[in-house]
Amino acid sequence: MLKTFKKGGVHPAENKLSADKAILKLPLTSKASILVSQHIGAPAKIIVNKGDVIKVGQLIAQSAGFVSTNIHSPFSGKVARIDTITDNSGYKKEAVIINVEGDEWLDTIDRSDTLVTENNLDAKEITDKILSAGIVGLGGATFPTHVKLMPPPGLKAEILLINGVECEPYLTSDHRLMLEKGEEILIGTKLIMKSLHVEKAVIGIEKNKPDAIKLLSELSKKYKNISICPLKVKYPQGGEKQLIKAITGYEVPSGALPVSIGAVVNNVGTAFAVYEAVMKNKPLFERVVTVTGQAIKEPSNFRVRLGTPVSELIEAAGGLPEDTARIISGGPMMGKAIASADVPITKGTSGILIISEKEGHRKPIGNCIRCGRCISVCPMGLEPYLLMALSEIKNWEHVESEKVMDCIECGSCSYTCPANRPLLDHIRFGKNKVSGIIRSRK
Amino acid sequence: MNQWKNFSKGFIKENPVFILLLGMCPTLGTTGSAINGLGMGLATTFVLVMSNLVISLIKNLIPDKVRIPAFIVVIATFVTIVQMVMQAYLPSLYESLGLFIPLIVVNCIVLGRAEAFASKNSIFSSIIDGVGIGLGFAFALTVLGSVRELLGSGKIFNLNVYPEQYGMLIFILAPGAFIALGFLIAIINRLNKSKA
Amino acid sequence: MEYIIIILSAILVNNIVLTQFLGICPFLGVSKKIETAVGMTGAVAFVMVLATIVTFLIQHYVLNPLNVGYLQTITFILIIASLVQLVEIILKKVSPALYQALGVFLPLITTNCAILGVAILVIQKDFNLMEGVVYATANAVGFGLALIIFAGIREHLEMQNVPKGLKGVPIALITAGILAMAFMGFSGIV
Amino acid sequence: MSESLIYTIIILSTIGIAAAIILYLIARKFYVYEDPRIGQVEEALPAANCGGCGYAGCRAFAEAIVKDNSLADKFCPVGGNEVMDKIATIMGLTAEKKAPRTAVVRCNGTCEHRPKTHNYEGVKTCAVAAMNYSGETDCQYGCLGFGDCCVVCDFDAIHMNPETGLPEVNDEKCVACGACVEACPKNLIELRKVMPKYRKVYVACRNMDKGGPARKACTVACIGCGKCEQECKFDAITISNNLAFIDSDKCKLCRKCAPVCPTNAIIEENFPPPKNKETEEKLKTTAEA
Amino acid sequence: MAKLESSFKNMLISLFGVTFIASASLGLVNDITKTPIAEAEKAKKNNAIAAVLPGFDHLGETEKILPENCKDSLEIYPGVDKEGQVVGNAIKSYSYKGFSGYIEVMVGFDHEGTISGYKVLKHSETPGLGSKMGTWFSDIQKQNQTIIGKNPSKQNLTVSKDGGDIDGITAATITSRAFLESVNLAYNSLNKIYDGTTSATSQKGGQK
Amino acid sequence: MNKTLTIAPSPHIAQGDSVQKIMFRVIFALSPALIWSFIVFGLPAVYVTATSVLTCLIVEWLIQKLLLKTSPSIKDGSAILTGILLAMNVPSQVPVWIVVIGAIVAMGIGKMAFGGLGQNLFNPALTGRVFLLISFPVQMTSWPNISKTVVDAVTEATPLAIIKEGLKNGTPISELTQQIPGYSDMFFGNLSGSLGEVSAILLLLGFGYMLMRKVISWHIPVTVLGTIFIFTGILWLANPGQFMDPVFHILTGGAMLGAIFMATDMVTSPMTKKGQIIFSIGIGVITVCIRTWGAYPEGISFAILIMNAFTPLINNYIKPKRFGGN
Ligand SMILES: Cc1cc2nc3c(=O)[nH]c(=O)nc-3n(C[C@H](O)[C@H](O)[C@H](O)COP(=O)(O)O)c2cc1C
Ligand SMILES: Cc1cc2nc3c(=O)[nH]c(=O)nc-3n(C[C@H](O)[C@H](O)[C@H](O)COP(=O)(O)O)c2cc1C
Ligand SMILES: Cc1cc2nc3c(=O)[nH]c(=O)nc-3n(C[C@H](O)[C@H](O)[C@H](O)COP(=O)(O)O)c2cc1C
Ligand SMILES: Cc1cc2nc3c(=O)[nH]c(=O)nc-3n(C[C@H](O)[C@H](O)[C@H](O)CO)c2cc1C
Ligand code: SF4
Ligand code: SF4
Ligand code: SF4
Ligand code: SF4
Ligand code: FES
Repeated sequence: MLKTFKKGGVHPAENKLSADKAILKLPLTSKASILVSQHIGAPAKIIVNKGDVIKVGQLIAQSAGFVSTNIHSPFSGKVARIDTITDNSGYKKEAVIINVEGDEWLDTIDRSDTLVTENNLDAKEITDKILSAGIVGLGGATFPTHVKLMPPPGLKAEILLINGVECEPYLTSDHRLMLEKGEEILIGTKLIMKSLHVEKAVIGIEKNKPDAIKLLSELSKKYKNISICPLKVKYPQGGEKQLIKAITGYEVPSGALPVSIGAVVNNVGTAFAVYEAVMKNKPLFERVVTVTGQAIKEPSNFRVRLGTPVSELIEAAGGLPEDTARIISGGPMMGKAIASADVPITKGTSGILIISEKEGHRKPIGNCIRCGRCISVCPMGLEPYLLMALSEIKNWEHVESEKVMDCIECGSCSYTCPANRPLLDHIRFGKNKVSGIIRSRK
Repeated sequence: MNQWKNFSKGFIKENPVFILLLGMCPTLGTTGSAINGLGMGLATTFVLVMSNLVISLIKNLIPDKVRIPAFIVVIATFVTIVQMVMQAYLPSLYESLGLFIPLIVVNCIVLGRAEAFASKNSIFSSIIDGVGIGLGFAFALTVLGSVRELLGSGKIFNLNVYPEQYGMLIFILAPGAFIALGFLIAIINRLNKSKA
Repeated sequence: MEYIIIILSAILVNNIVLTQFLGICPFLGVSKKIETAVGMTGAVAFVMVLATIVTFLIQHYVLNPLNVGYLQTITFILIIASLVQLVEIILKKVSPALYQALGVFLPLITTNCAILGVAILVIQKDFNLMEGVVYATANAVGFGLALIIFAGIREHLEMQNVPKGLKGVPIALITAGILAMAFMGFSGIV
Repeated sequence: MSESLIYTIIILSTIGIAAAIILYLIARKFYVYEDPRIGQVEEALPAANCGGCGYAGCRAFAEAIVKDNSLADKFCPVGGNEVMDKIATIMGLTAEKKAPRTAVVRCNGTCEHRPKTHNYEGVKTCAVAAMNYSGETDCQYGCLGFGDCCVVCDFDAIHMNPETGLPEVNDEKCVACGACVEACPKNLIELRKVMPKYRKVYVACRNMDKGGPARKACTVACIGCGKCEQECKFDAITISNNLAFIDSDKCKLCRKCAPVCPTNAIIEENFPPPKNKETEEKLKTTAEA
Repeated sequence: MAKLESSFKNMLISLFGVTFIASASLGLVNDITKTPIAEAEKAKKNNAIAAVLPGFDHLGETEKILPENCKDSLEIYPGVDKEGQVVGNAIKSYSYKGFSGYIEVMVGFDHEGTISGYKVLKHSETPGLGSKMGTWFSDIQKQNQTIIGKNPSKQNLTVSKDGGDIDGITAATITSRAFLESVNLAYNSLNKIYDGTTSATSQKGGQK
Repeated sequence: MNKTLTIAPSPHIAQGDSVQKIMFRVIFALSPALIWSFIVFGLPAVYVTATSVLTCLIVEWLIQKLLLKTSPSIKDGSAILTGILLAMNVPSQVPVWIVVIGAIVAMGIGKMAFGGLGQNLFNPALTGRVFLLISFPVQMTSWPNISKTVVDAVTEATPLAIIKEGLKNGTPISELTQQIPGYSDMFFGNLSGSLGEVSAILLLLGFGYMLMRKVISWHIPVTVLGTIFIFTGILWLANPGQFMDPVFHILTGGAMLGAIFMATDMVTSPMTKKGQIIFSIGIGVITVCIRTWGAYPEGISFAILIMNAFTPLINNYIKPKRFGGN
């Protein structure tokens, strides 16, 4: 029996259309907008001015607190403006807009392809490098990685889990990365282990990526203490708590951090970024993005500089299909439908998914028939139907006591509801309200 | 206050059953037929009027702290009188109303009116108030009784409206009382709203 | 066996609220939350048993020997009213915790038909003291059962889209009707 | 006098006296200080203790009133309006009468002024929509049109106009309770002083973008040009964040500002029809909104 | 007039006053209604007997009998007509086996033991179902459901479902059984008193 | 790229199941037993079913259109299902006007008064059925005689009624068992009763189908029948002369129909598996109590309604196991 988490979960059609497409480099854009808030936490502070000439890899915005991080320029050229641009949700956010000229990198960055396997940095130095390179979790949450590497006093990490699950349908960027940069990922894992002082790391990969499992198992033989754990295909296995449960069998207590039971989870992309930052001195300004969808001509995986407009990726994959209904940043279960194709790629963009008119509309909402499916699929053991109902009558106290804050927003409940109830919409709103209430209590 | 208004408010606008939802036990318990409902309503009206009268008479002789026990004594006295008189002259009605006659004592309407109205108003207004509220109560009970009797056995006040075999027995039984009252209140709410 | 019959009859077959129509006011008024329903049940049980004992004694040792049975209503209600007050005082002094839990419901109980009704029924049914106590307890349990089921139902209805005109008391009454209907299934058990 | 009559008198009197003594003792022994208003309110209540108010008896009801110091959602069905009025007097709650105000919606982004650029399919309430997205148009400040404000109004005073997609306030019904102000996630609703015949002059816009983007998103957006500010003789208009605001406490309804606004963002309401043709035209367009 | 203060003395006096007046008036009403109440009760009994014994004028000497294995005793009322002749016996009988428990029935027998009439005195059977026993068994038009004119010694007065001669009330067999049980109980008790000669009543004669 | 994009919070895909599909699956699962009852009882059964379904649909449509002013949703199939289940719960020869009343009560009081699909507390079909049973006891307890090939108007008692009557009269069990059909008849559908009580095996077939299509889980039916079996088994072992054996109890009356199709109505049953098991045990116990000690020969309708009333309490106290909770 393959390992997996016990409670809940769904299995949508996998649709990994771009699984066998090698990662391509995308041509540079001419006009890039770099948002300064590409991570969870305080937006970074801009340190360049209009007209400044900048190089690839140069710091343009500085971390503005502990939970915040640096932003580096992915392009060389001139700062055209510092202005607000609409982000995914249509709200205006601060950004640095660059007129791209050439492709001139900072000298300190090692641009070669040679594999660097050894260095003599200690744990503290590794963490500092990760911090200054602006690395955030590339699994989607964009949580600054250095914060995870510095557990709160009294807690100690025991095991590092590398998340190669990629349980979202359609997305293949982690899969491709594992196939093409397996060695680098393992070195990155080693570095994180060193930084965390842990002796053991497990890479979790779902069974629908047999080639990646095979390759990494092969490679990991060289690395002591790193093992590969094949997992049953089930969404949302990639969720941090579910992954920990699947691999270690332990449950992160409600409201606690994973480190409280000694686990730290990082995405494979993050591990690769750590490798590049530490071994190659390259800050985080590129990432792998899957462009996919039923109607898209060429589902592909691209290596993209951050700040490139989404529309250019779509062009590179064959253009926007006629009957597009939604453009999703991320996967179909957790991704965000973006308000305009002009928004730039950010650190958190793991994929661009085009949904056609046919698939892309919500059905009319019916009454809850109390079938209990949402309860049985909720990986967190919540009662989504109840949370929604309570949230609709604005009984926030009760919403809180029903543990709304445990919801990981996986969307399994909405996905499965036969009455098409927008459960997660309401639950999210409830979470929003409750977290406001909790904050005001402090 | 305008005495007519004082009198008529009990029927619809402040109907003790349909609007204020007071005295539900006798309402449900004695409305198996229209005649029982009417009888209970009138008995309650009598108590209400008499206690209102007496209380407004003696209101200044009663210190506040013993107000409630004194009122209860007054009300209980009239209830007992009704009880005895009914037993003597209307034995069959007395039997079918049963327990609910002594329970008039604890009917919120009676004590409520004594407290809220009679202990603060003149004798005349108090009587009018008692008559109005009491008849409103009787009216509600009669309506409910008629509806239940009609649906349950095809009769109203024992007069055949349609053949008994088509009657839905449940309306004479306990569940029917709840259901019929529920729908009646809903209908009255709706009427009131559309008027307002 | 007698006792079992009394108990089953009072709780299920002739449920005080659902078929005898006693204590409807608190049944409708205090059934909006489960917690309050539980508190109310406790208070009613306590007073009901106490009142039954006292009124039983008065009836059999004062009213009957003196041949003034017609004073039943007036003495019973006075006794119940004073008893409730007394219980309130004693509880406040002896067990403040219990007072906190039950105290708020005590004033409601004086004018609750269920208490007076049960006291009178015990006399009418010619029970002896022990039977009377069992009867009162069973009725309190029956009251509590109905009240607590109902509180659950009403908390649930809060979240439902009940049509406007039926919201509140009307739907509560209809629900009570269906509940009473379901309880009729027990008829004939005793 | 028959024998039973004597017993009757003896029994009842004994019970009566016992009750009196008990009550007296309670009154004496268990005297605890409490807010005297609780007693007064309780006094005013009918003491039916029926629970009809939703509280466990009259006392609990009185305590709740005094504790919350408000009469919202509280009503005694036995006593009715008279009693509630009395309680209000005891609590001094009606005394605090403010200058009458009424709600205005500060957005004029009708369908034609502000084209729809997206199609939102999430839960159709303003609060949820605003949490996820800026709205269906390019203006992130404007009305979302899902009517949260209308739902919360207990006085039936604010309604969506299906043609414009914007809420409209019925001044006569509005009691300025502020529920809609709270409900609007875009902070579009303002309580303004009521002027004679409900006349008002206000900037129907909350767009704080610079002129270009603002106008691109909505043809009647305030661009913060400042012309109205210069025109106003009473200092009622202030501009900040590219947005003009007319203070209703200072505005004298002179209507000098409205004609100078290049985008027609200033709305005049409830004025008699103008004699001058040109303004008539202009008013028509605004009145439609 | 100002309200009285809540002093101990005032409280005592006023409560005493109220209860005194209350009790006095109650006693008075009681005195007035005592006789009518007793009379109403007596009239009720007489009416019931009259209803089951044609020709009844006044009561003979009542008797009580406790049948074997039974909780309560039955009351036997010999009925006397205007001429002083005994017209038959009315018996107050009962059964605990009704659908809702206790039922009480007055049954009239003539000298031969033939049922001359019956009246249900107390019951709490379901209205519309069991309550039909008040009329069901008295309809002489329907020979296979009436009991009037039948003699328990000649006919088998049990429900046809149980092999008897009487059709029970539709869907209320339980009530029917209980009812017939009380009728049979009455007959048997009567029989016992007069040693099988139900005409024995004639020997006793009535008294005014 | 100037397309008007659709924006909506995640998730952006759905499983594609719908309420309508669920309801029609249940109807499909019911159809073998229904068709068999048509064969056994003939045209009257068809009339009853048609009347019931039609009235349910019309009542729902009218109430939504005229009173609630919402768009009618009769297409979702739940009204049809309620109609069929109501029909399966009455004897085939009840007058049509009674069926009409039952359907009006089922939809009007049982369902629409609470706001329609999914809002109701009590099983609508059973609300209608029990209403009829109490209101028209005569008609509701007269079953056609099917022992002859041609159905005639002579009524015959159901096995449960025969046993109940007999035991009340003190007839010994051994004699009573002579009067009732054999178990194989009960199992394959050859006994009198309401439309839906005739064939256990066809109902089980429907159960199998619903399990396969994941419309319901096994918990409720198995626990209800299991509880009835165990409880009556204990009674039977204690006194075989007084009580019928457990196989009889699960094969007769509405036990199968109730356990498989009515107790499982998701709207009125608890949400969690643990809650469902408590609910089902309650149904089993109450059913047996009413059957053995109550006035009614059959009690599962009452039992289900009573436990429906407990459902909110069960939902309130029986929570799913929270992830990371204690
Ligand atoms: C304020 C805050 C502090 C955190 N501190 C730590 C930490 O010390 N160690 C750690 O492993 N993760 C820490 N986290 C990370 C979260 O547990 C979680 O990994 C992160 O939100 C991303 O998870 P996801 O991608 O599953 O959503 C912290 C998160 C927050 C919001
Ligand atoms: C429902 C859900 C699904 C997720 N799926 C994945 C996934 O497939 N792959 C992944 O790497 N992270 C996934 N994540 C994010 C992880 O929870 C976790 O934040 C991440 O692995 C931590 O690594 P990072 O900080 O390096 O991104 C998912 C999170 C959630 C809530
Ligand atoms: C609410 C209700 C009330 C009933 N009342 C009576 C009744 O008063 N008397 C009676 O014999 N049967 C009554 N029954 C019917 C019995 O339960 C039982 O079914 C019947 O007596 C069986 O007899 P049958 O063979 O005549 O149908 C009642 C049933 C119900 C549901
Ligand atoms: C498995 C299942 C069982 C159902 N059982 C019933 C039933 O017993 N009675 C009924 O009226 N509706 C039943 N329905 C239909 C529907 O759920 C019911 O009408 C709702 O209670 C109406 O809100 C059932 C539906 C399903 C899916
Ligand atoms: S409630 Fe939250 S955690 Fe549970 S299924 Fe829904 S989105 Fe996922
Ligand atoms: S899945 Fe949908 S219909 Fe089923 S219980 Fe949850 S919210 Fe209700
Ligand atoms: S919610 Fe209050 S302020 Fe707003 S329109 Fe209604 S009455 Fe006026
Ligand atoms: S004014 Fe505000 S609350 Fe009202 S519809 Fe517009 S956005 Fe929603
Ligand atoms: S009338 Fe019975 S409790 Fe109020």
